Amino acid sequence: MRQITFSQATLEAMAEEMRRDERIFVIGEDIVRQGGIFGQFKGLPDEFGDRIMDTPISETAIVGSCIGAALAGMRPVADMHFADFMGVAMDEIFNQMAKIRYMFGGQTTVPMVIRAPDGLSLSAAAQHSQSIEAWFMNIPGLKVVSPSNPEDAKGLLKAALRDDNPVIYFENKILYRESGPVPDGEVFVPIGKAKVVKEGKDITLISYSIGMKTAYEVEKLLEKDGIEAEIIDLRTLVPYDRDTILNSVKKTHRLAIVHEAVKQGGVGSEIAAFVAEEAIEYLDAPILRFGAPFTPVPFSPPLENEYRMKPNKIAEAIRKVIK
Amino acid sequence: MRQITFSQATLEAMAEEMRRDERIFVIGEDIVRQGGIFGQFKGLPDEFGDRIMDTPISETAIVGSCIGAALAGMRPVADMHFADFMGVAMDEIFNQMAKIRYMFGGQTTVPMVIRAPDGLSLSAAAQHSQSIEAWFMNIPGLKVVSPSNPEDAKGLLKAALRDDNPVIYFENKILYRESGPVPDGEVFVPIGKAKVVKEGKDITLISYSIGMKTAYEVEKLLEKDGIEAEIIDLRTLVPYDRDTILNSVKKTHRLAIVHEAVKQGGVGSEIAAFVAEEAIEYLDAPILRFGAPFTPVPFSPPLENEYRMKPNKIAEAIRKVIK
Amino acid sequence: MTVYNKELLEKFYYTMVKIRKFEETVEKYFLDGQIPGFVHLYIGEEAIATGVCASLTNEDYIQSTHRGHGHTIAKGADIKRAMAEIFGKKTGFCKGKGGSMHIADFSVGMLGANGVVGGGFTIATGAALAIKKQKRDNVSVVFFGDGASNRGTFHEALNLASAWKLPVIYVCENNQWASTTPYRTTTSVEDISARAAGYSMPSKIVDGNDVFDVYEGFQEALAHVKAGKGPFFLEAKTYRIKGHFVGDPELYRTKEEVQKVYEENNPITRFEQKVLKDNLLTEADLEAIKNKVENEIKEALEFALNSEYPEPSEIFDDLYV
Amino acid sequence: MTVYNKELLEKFYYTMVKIRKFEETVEKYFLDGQIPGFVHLYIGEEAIATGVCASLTNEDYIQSTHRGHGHTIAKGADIKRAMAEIFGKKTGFCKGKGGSMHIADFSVGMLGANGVVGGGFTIATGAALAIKKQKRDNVSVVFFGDGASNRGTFHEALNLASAWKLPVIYVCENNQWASTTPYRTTTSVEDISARAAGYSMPSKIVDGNDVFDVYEGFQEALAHVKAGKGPFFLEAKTYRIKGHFVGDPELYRTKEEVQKVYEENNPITRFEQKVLKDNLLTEADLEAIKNKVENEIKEALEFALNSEYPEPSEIFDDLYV
Ligand SMILES: Cc1ncc(C[n+]2csc(CCOP(=O)(O)OP(=O)(O)O)c2C)c(N)n1
Ligand SMILES: Cc1ncc(C[n+]2csc(CCOP(=O)(O)OP(=O)(O)O)c2C)c(N)n1
Ligand SMILES: [Mg+2]
Ligand SMILES: [Mg+2]
Repeated sequence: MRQITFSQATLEAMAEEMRRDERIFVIGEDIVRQGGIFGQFKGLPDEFGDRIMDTPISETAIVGSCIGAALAGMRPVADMHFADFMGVAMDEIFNQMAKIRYMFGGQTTVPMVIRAPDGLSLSAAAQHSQSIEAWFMNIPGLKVVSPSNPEDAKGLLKAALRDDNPVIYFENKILYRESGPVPDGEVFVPIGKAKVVKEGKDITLISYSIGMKTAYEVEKLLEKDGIEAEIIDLRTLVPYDRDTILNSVKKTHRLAIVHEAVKQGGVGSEIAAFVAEEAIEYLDAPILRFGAPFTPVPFSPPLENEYRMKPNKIAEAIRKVIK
Repeated sequence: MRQITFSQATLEAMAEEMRRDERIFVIGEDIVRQGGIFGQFKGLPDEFGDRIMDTPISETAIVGSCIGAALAGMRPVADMHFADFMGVAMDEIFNQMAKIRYMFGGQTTVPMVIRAPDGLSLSAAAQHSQSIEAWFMNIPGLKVVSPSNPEDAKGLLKAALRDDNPVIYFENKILYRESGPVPDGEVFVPIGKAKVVKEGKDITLISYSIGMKTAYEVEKLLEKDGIEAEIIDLRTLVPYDRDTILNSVKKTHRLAIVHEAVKQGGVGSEIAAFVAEEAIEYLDAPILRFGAPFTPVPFSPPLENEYRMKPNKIAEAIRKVIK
Repeated sequence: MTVYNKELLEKFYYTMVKIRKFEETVEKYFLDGQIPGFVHLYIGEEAIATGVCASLTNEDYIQSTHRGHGHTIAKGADIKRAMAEIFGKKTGFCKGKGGSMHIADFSVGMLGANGVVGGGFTIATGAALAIKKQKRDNVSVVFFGDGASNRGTFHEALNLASAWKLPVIYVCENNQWASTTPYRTTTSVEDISARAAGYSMPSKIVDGNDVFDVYEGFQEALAHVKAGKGPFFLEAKTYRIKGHFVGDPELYRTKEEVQKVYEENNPITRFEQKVLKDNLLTEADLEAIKNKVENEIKEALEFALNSEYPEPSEIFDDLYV
Repeated sequence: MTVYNKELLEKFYYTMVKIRKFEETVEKYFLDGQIPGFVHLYIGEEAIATGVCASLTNEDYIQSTHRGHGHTIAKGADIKRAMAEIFGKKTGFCKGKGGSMHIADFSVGMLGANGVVGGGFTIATGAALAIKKQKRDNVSVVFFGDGASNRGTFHEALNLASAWKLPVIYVCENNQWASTTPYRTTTSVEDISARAAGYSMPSKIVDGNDVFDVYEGFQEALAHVKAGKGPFFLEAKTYRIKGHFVGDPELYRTKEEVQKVYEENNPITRFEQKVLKDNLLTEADLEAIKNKVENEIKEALEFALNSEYPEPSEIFDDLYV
């Protein structure tokens, strides 16, 4: 199968959907002349002209005006530049975008997508490195996806663009450049479905986004000890795929969740709590969560490195609960 | 012991601390002429003059200017009017207030308090009824407290005002009017300490804020069936009191967490996950979480009522896992 | 000078009286404990919504505020369903999920009241962006208060609208008060419309208690916007006659101050005096309209009172598509 | 006309050259892969920070931006620790936790660079509020770009400062670009200072590439603010000579456009020409300063290069008190 980068995969998704549906347009900072800060909009302005627009540095207006355009029949996409800037538009996101359909008794839909590049890169420091997806699990009315590879990046972006609900699309900054197989033709990944990417019988390892790279590394380390991990790529965080998680845990009897985001109050907390509520009797070991330490992201390479997920340490901790 | 309302308790805390420390001042909307939307600032302007100031409707400036004043040697308090409006100032809260000390290598402190009235009242609807404390568990650099009674309201507010770290003080709108015993003289409740408010051996029931009222009701219902619940009032959400939780669960072998906020991704998720990680081997039952359904808060009384915590249903669910 | 035909004059009067009676009814039933939540009345400001919405069609949009009943009615929403919503009934526009602060009627282009002060600026601006992209000849209007003009969203929206030349009209209802706060203590400029220059945006001040002045000012705004010249800023000077919300003890101002405005600057009385003096309408014309409104309000009230509350199970409806 | 003593003139030159050399060193070591993260250079805008900070003491505050090295140096921070921070070393101001975008030196009243564009408006305003409450005779200054002037925080801060008459000076560095975007495509007004009127705030435009003009404009601002009359708005027109960040391919403008500014409007060259022509300083004076700077930069670089990185375990330090 052909290999393309995550970034190219999102470009294909955008181009294909924009050709299909002329209501789609994109606004954000530096997306026309720069093609997006990570090149994720490169070339789109050539084909789509003023359907790709550079905005002022006004995140509340970016999100807010997409909401208004959605109410008036368009299907806007807002690029957040960095997920770290979602706080600027937080009121628009949680009090308007997420609530409008419900609060107004279903009179309207709010079909829009927020694209939010997230995660550590190389010493981008405290305000340009964050993964804040967990907050949005607590906000009814949104859907949240977070692909880990080019195929899902394409398929989930297409699904998001066709969804009539507001969708937040987290795209990891490091993953942009990574290649992977993507089939020719239509690629569509339904929102709400996790994927068992590797079967195993000893422990269920759940992750998403860049965390999947760590999950694979952990799995290989465990394999050396004869431990067979089953790996689930969550793909969608809201609504997350309860069935796939439960089925796996009932088989493996152990669970660990890995993500780059802060551990406390993270996505892992919700997944762990869900399993401890629904399937504790199947568990033969503590539910392990692996996430960032409880600090902002530090700048200096040795500190940032310490902040990152550590496959060795994760494998070590897992080995302990299996023995 | 004398009985005063929650609201009066916060007034005492403010007045006592403002007398002690002239660096403290308060800004917010309608706090001078109105005395705060729930009367929680009534009378303070008389004693403290321009140390209580009415602001424009500018939540980012309210929080941001408190940050700046804190950096310049003051100890500001920002009233958010409704916790629902914290989204407007979210960037200031999570990218500035929470990170400044760390990001600048400890060069400064940010001693300030955000007061945030939260929770359901009577049909205040989707944008004036929220409990969003869970987000802040995921943001390193903040402390978060949420008292359930007048004594703690006073003691935690005093602790917050003396803390050199930024503290978010969630105060429940319904609780304001409720009375309870508060000792004369100094009342101080250390941040980070939960309280076992009732001992029991069959299940640990954890809550905070208005959820405590439900916890007590549930406990009474369970008592009828001979089930002895141990109740913990969390009081501080960040950093939460891991020891008190673990000690209790190790004794009761069962855990349920109750809060008014949305269940998914709520505070209960973090607590449940923590216990499932640290003490699963002590558990004889699933960890139960009780929180709001995954919808915005609806307006109409029958719907809003459906949204509320239901002691009966909670007790029923608990009974099931104990049998 | 604008010439007003009888139909338009009657429409002005009908709309203003309908809003006034609607609000008085809401006030009564709220004080009586039959309306849940809290409500903000539009009494005294009727001329603004009326003068603005008179020129709009269902394909034009408005964004409203927490004080949104008047805008809703002026935009042509069915007052039966509006009343039912405020009572929390299933037959309301939002099936009881929204209430007074979240009233909306998308079928007439009323895109929603907003519980977040200043929440509407960017949304209305986005609706205007859609209009422009769809190459339609419509406009988007956002109503907002003096207090709201200090929100950051004001700035971001106005700048964006001007940079992109969007068909949006910003209508400031400067009623002198933001809740308990006199606007000049927190708003750093006398005329809020003076801020428009900072976005290269034309502006105009009108007497918000004179429906003719509002109407004419809005015509100018419309002409500018429809000529593709971008946004326009209209500031209507008015006064909030009632408390901030029903039940407000109003300790921050004197009864006399309010009474004086009510007597001397009541937009409905001013309209009546003018049309009678200038022989534009007769006493009988006015009377007929008042009766019509009376009946409609009664009908709306009955509809609301007789409607069912939603079932608890409906809590899960209308979240996701 | 302002009379400049030699000391001040030498200070101007010293500061501008120090910033320039510092930035050139950072650029070199960044391109060489020895500086982590990303850095935004202040080259070409030195006259602004220099002309402004020349009148400030350590008890006055500044708030800076992502492009913050120049402000830091002009405010008097030790360049050894500044350089060390940018290299991510333990001896840096933030012990390596902040880096270029979060450089700060609280000991000289430099309250921090900010990775969030427009994040400084409200913070600086709050520092001014503290000054006022403490009844001190100081000022708070916030530097910000043309791009930042479209953030909602701009509006909220300026309104609040004016309503409360706070001792804060808003210094807009209009360098014509916000990253890859020419400012007039997204900023709805030619002179950003025109927005000050919307807050009843006086303003002034200065030539940001002329340290004398900046200094004099800032004197006017200071006089206004120190007289207790509230905030002041200063717009310095300049041009961003370098890419937005080091490594920017700059596909959005021609090399010629940039080269022209660099040659014709370089604030350091302009200063040299003027002082020599007017016999205010001699070639020897300038040479001596350049040598001094050269040594200091060398020292700073060595300090940074020879300093240790923080230990991984330090990640947990400095979070809570
Ligand atoms: C973001 C936000 N902050 C504060 C409030 C509380 N609040 C509701 S109405 C109001 C005053 C609004 O004043 P103005 O905009 O002048 O409108 P008016 O009530 O006068 O019509 C305030 C402070 C809110 N709803 N939203
Ligand atoms: C809130 C926010 N939005 C976007 C960015 C990304 N960003 C960093 S610098 C910049 C351009 C800033 O332009 P300007 O304010 O003119 O400052 P200059 O770089 O020209 O000095 C942008 C868009 C950011 N850091 N913060
Ligand atoms: Mg008002
Ligand atoms: Mg710029």
